[in-house]
Amino acid sequence: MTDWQLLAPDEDSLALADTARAQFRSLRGPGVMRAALDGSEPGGWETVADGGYADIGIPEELGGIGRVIDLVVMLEEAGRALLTAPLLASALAFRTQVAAGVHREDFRRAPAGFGIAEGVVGGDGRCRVERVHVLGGHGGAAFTLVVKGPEQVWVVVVDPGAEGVEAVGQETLIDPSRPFPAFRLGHETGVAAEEWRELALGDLERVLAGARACVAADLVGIAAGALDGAVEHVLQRRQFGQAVGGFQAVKHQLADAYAAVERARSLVYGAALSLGEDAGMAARDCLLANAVAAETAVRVASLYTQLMGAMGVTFEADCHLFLRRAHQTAGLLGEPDALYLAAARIERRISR
Amino acid sequence: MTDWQLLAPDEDSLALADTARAQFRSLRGPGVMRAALDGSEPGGWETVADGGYADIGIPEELGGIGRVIDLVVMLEEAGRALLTAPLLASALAFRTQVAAGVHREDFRRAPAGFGIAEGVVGGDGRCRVERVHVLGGHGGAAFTLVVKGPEQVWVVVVDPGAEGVEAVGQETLIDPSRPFPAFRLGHETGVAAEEWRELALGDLERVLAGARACVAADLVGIAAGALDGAVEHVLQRRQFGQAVGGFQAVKHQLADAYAAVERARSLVYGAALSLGEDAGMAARDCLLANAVAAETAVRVASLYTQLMGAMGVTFEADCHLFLRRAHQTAGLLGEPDALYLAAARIERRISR
Amino acid sequence: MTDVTSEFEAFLDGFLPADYAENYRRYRRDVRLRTEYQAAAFDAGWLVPEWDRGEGGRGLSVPDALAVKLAGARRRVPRLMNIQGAGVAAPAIRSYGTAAQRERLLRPATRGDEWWALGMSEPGAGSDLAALRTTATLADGVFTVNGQKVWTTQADEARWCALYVRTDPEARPHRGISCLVLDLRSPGVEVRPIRTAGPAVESFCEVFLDDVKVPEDALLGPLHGGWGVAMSSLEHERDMIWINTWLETTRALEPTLTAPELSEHQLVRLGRSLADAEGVRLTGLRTAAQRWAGLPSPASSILKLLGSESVQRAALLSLESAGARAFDDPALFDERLESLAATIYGGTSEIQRNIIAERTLGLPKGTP
Amino acid sequence: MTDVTSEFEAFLDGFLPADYAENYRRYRRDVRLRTEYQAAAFDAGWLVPEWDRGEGGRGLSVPDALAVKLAGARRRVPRLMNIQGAGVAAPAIRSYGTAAQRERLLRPATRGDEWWALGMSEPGAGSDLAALRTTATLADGVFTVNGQKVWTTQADEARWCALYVRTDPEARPHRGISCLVLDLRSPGVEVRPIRTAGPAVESFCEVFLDDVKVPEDALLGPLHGGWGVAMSSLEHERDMIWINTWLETTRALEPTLTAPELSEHQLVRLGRSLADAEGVRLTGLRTAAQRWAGLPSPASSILKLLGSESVQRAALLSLESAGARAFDDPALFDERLESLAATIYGGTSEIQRNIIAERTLGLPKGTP
Repeated sequence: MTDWQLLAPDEDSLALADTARAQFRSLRGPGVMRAALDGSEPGGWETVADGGYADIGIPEELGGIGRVIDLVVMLEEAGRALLTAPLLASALAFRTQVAAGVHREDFRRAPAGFGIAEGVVGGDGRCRVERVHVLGGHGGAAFTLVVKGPEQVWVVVVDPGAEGVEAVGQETLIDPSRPFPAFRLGHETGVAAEEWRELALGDLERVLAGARACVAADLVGIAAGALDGAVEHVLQRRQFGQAVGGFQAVKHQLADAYAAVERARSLVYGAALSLGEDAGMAARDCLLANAVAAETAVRVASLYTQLMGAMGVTFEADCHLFLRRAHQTAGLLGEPDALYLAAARIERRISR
Repeated sequence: MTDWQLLAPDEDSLALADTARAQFRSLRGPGVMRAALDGSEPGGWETVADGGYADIGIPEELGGIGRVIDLVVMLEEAGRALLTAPLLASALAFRTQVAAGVHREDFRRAPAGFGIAEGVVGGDGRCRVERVHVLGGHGGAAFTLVVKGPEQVWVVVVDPGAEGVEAVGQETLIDPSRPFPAFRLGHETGVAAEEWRELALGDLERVLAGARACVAADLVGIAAGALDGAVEHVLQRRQFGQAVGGFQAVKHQLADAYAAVERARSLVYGAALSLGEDAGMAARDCLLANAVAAETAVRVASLYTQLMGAMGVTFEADCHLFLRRAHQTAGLLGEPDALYLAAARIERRISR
Repeated sequence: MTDVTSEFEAFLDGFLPADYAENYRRYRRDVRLRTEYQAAAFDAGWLVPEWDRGEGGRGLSVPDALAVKLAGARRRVPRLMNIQGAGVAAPAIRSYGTAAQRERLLRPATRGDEWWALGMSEPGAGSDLAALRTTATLADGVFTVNGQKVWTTQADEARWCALYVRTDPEARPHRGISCLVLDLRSPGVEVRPIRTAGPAVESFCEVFLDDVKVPEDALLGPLHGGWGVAMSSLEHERDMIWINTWLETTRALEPTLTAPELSEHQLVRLGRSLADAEGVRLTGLRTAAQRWAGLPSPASSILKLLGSESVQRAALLSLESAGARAFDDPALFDERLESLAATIYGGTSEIQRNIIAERTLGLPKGTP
Repeated sequence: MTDVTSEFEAFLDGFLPADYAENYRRYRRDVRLRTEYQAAAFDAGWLVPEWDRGEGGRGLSVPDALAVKLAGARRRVPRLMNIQGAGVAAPAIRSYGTAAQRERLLRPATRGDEWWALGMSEPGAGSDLAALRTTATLADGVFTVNGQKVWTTQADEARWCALYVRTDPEARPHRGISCLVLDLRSPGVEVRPIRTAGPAVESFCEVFLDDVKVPEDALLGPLHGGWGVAMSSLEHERDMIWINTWLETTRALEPTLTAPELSEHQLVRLGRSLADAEGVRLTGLRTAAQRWAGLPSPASSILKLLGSESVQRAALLSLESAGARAFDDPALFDERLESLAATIYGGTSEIQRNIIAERTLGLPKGTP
């Protein structure tokens, strides 16, 4: 069996996707998101953890099951369902811990936080970060942070209750259902030696590659969910005496969106498969998957909103929920242009 | 009368446009271009010079007539007709000479050459330029060159027969009907004191602004001509039992092209009007007009080619002529992204 | 700058707070300032300077009036509280109203003393006016109205509604429509605001009409002639909407223009958006100039098309290039969401493209 | 790498010149190398490795055969001289041919010894096969053919033409078509090459058919069953064309990838094009993998759609980012021009979008 056949999910993956889709849908992502805009706490971690979803993609020796491809298949379902439970944050935290070799034993006990910021970590493990947005930062469990300095990168695992860690700024505004609060780490914030690593700046993309694949999978799901919603809408909605979905201009926009979603999904699967292989190629593949998935999610959610017409700006419509989720998630690990730039630099280094 | 009313061409401009359109069309641009691809010399300067077109936009004190807006209106007609006579090269040379204060008296006697390149001009007027493509460089008359050094910019007027000037490289390949041959200026190439100026690097866009407006006008004409051709084609061509122009997807693409052409034309008129005003604003406006017109010409000529289907890649179709002209002209003064970048930098300087 | 614009600028200097330019994003939500501005501008003849002095204008020529409007846009004058009152209803009353209607309605609509809603869209019909189903039956000098409107901006706060109803069900779809001036306090009118996804500047409502009685003299324009009233008032709006679009684009770009640091590719996108903004401004002006000079002008549909794209790209750029700041500044996402609706108001981009293709380029009408 | 691909790589190492990788752009126009490659690859069973050994293949499984094709694309194996012979005509002969036809035609078509043209397009009909008007009347065991074909690739150099003709003028448009194997040397056949805008890799011809006699046993597939022959042979082409598209994209990008200096915004565009190329490759592989696993797979139309966009963006990038070098290197513009035609061959992007919208997304068929 040659490698490329892995691009077709196997029976286990498909069964996982089906189960996840049904269960995540039962958690009513859109409804919970709408309630979160009114201030209620989204929650939902217990259901997801009890269902074993937090174990997917974690190596067996650490007590998990499944491969990275299963993880991305599942995260796509989470994105599609607008899942509010912090499954993505946990995945990002775990993959980054493993890539940097600082993983904790308790990583699955509580929803983890994840963030990237500029700052400095001293030789004694003391951190200083002026402001870092932490995905899932409300969960109370440890934050896994990637701290970019002028010449090094550090990965640190910090407890939100540790001395020097303070919440700053207001609530998450774009998508309050996936909390993304900001924190400040004063210089008194210390991290135990086994919980941080210093890396060369050039290792940043190697460390982030797994996180990028996870974010990309979630984004593909958001795009796919938005496409489903858009198609459903244009089949129902009539204008000028026919279903809106019969207009060629609408059909072509949706056909392009479909092609874009399939392309993004291919890149995500490819990125997931490349993670175990050459680090440079994996970094490139994960950058490209992240960039394409981010653009696709924003584009399809925007199209959904536009095709909804005036209904698209009402609170009751789902399209703004997809747009909120798409924008917040697309911005997690850098804007697409910056990722394309980084990928092109890697490719030119490899090609010459 | 407020300024913006100048955006409507007055009666003189309209009469000029009509005359130019008729006369330029009689010169059979597409036919001459096709012949030039087979190696024949395009020529045509005499007809254009005798018609007085080379005088348009040249100040009255230098023996010319008309305003810059007339010049751009005329150059648009030249672009639309795929005019092969080197009217654009002359306009570029003249406007750059005037902006740098080095204009010659004989500027209208023969078609002029114009080019931009990296190089150095010494304090004694000695030039060294490894390679410069000169638009209209086959005419035999003086070259007006913008030479970009590491810290300065020079504008020099060089005779093609001067010592040290040698033709290098092959024939023009994209659009042989508007020759764009390459030359080398060896260190022995000297220029008389009144025929060169040294300027600060920051003055580059001020000096190029007029040339950019002229190139942009030509490009708008190319785009407009390509749009006309595309519309004519889809009205005639039938497929699946109806005129291709009746398909909504085709209609929408052409409507977008129409909007793009009108937008580019507005920017060109605006740039022409701003030339006499604040230098920073004029530089910004001309950069934007050049960038937009370049993108529009390439985009509409590409659409024309695609709508032609298989016919689009035949020698006898006009669309590849528009595409050749569009690409060659779009590349004259830098790629669009670089111009947008420069315009944004100017705007940020002004805004802060 | 002409004399008339400097006079207008002097009025603005006198009226606006000293810190208006720096804090206009905050003032944009200042209801009191916006209300007072509209009244003051109207009283001074600046709100519709092209109207006669007796009507509350200054009798300015088209070019001078446009110069005043541009000067206002450059200064980012306060947004009117009820745009469709002064911008759509008032011109319609002025063109089609009886003497009594003009006397009673024109001034308060223009000055902002009485707000207006536009009763066009209906559930299931969207922007397709020809498909409207709300009926009005005339008997004994009174119309009895039944039906439902939706997406009716500010109906919850408006006093009047320019209500489009079907008065001749037998006629061809666009021939049997009339426009009525509906007093929204009439019995049988129920208005329900629709909650919006973001903090919308104006409310959206559903309006239910159940045996509502409207007197015959509330007919605006000819009986069965409502299509013409709608087209002419929408055209008025469409012709000037580009000024607002240009303003919205430059406003959306401001966070990016003044951002401390931008990467090269962000600068390229900024340059593109500057070209968008200039493209809208210059095409709007060129269209106005060519019409004023009696020349054929670009199809006005392109202003809508270019404008939508312009606002959308600018809002997307500002949201994306803000990086982590986007998570702290609610306006960035809200403006992005609002910008997507820009293709909806006043006809979708698809409709504009059809109009350009058929009317300007002469392509076959064809089934869609 | 599997055993079978390393065996194939060994074959390539033995066959290709040592400097092939560096100078493949030049070898791309090397007629002799390309001709010899096709024959050698066929003789060794590598050209159609999924066919049985007796037919000139190696009896490989679908995955192994695809692995071989990918390895070939990565090495940029010489382009076949007559792609539609081995790629379209041969599979049709193999599926639909009589024993005699297979015996006579299959091997030379696949090996490249006899070239083939495809007589589908007609003037005024374009890619609309249902509208074809060339007629064939069967009488006394002989078809008499009259009509005209256009855009017939390599008809001037081909020996045979898979000619689509209308044999039943009474039947519904796509029911009355048949496929004939036309010997292009037959009396009454006139072939005129069409001059192309750039130095095209393959020629384009008009084919005029004036009372051309074709024996009845030259019928390929059922009488009036030509539609099926056409669809199945085009499908075969469409399913694998992505490998070529991916190859063309990476080839078009090479000047940019290896350019000494690129600005940041050019690098961003390069990154986008890398994503395009990977998108085509991975979607092609994923589609093949899901089909092989018996799972529903992405609509194959998207491969065409993604592929066209991919090649076009890559060629445009390389032309624009070359700066002044573009004026010296003819290939940059020629490839840009060729890339625009990529949306034409095998169905325009518009048609692909209709197919996706209707068949995959279930949107109404609607008039266009």
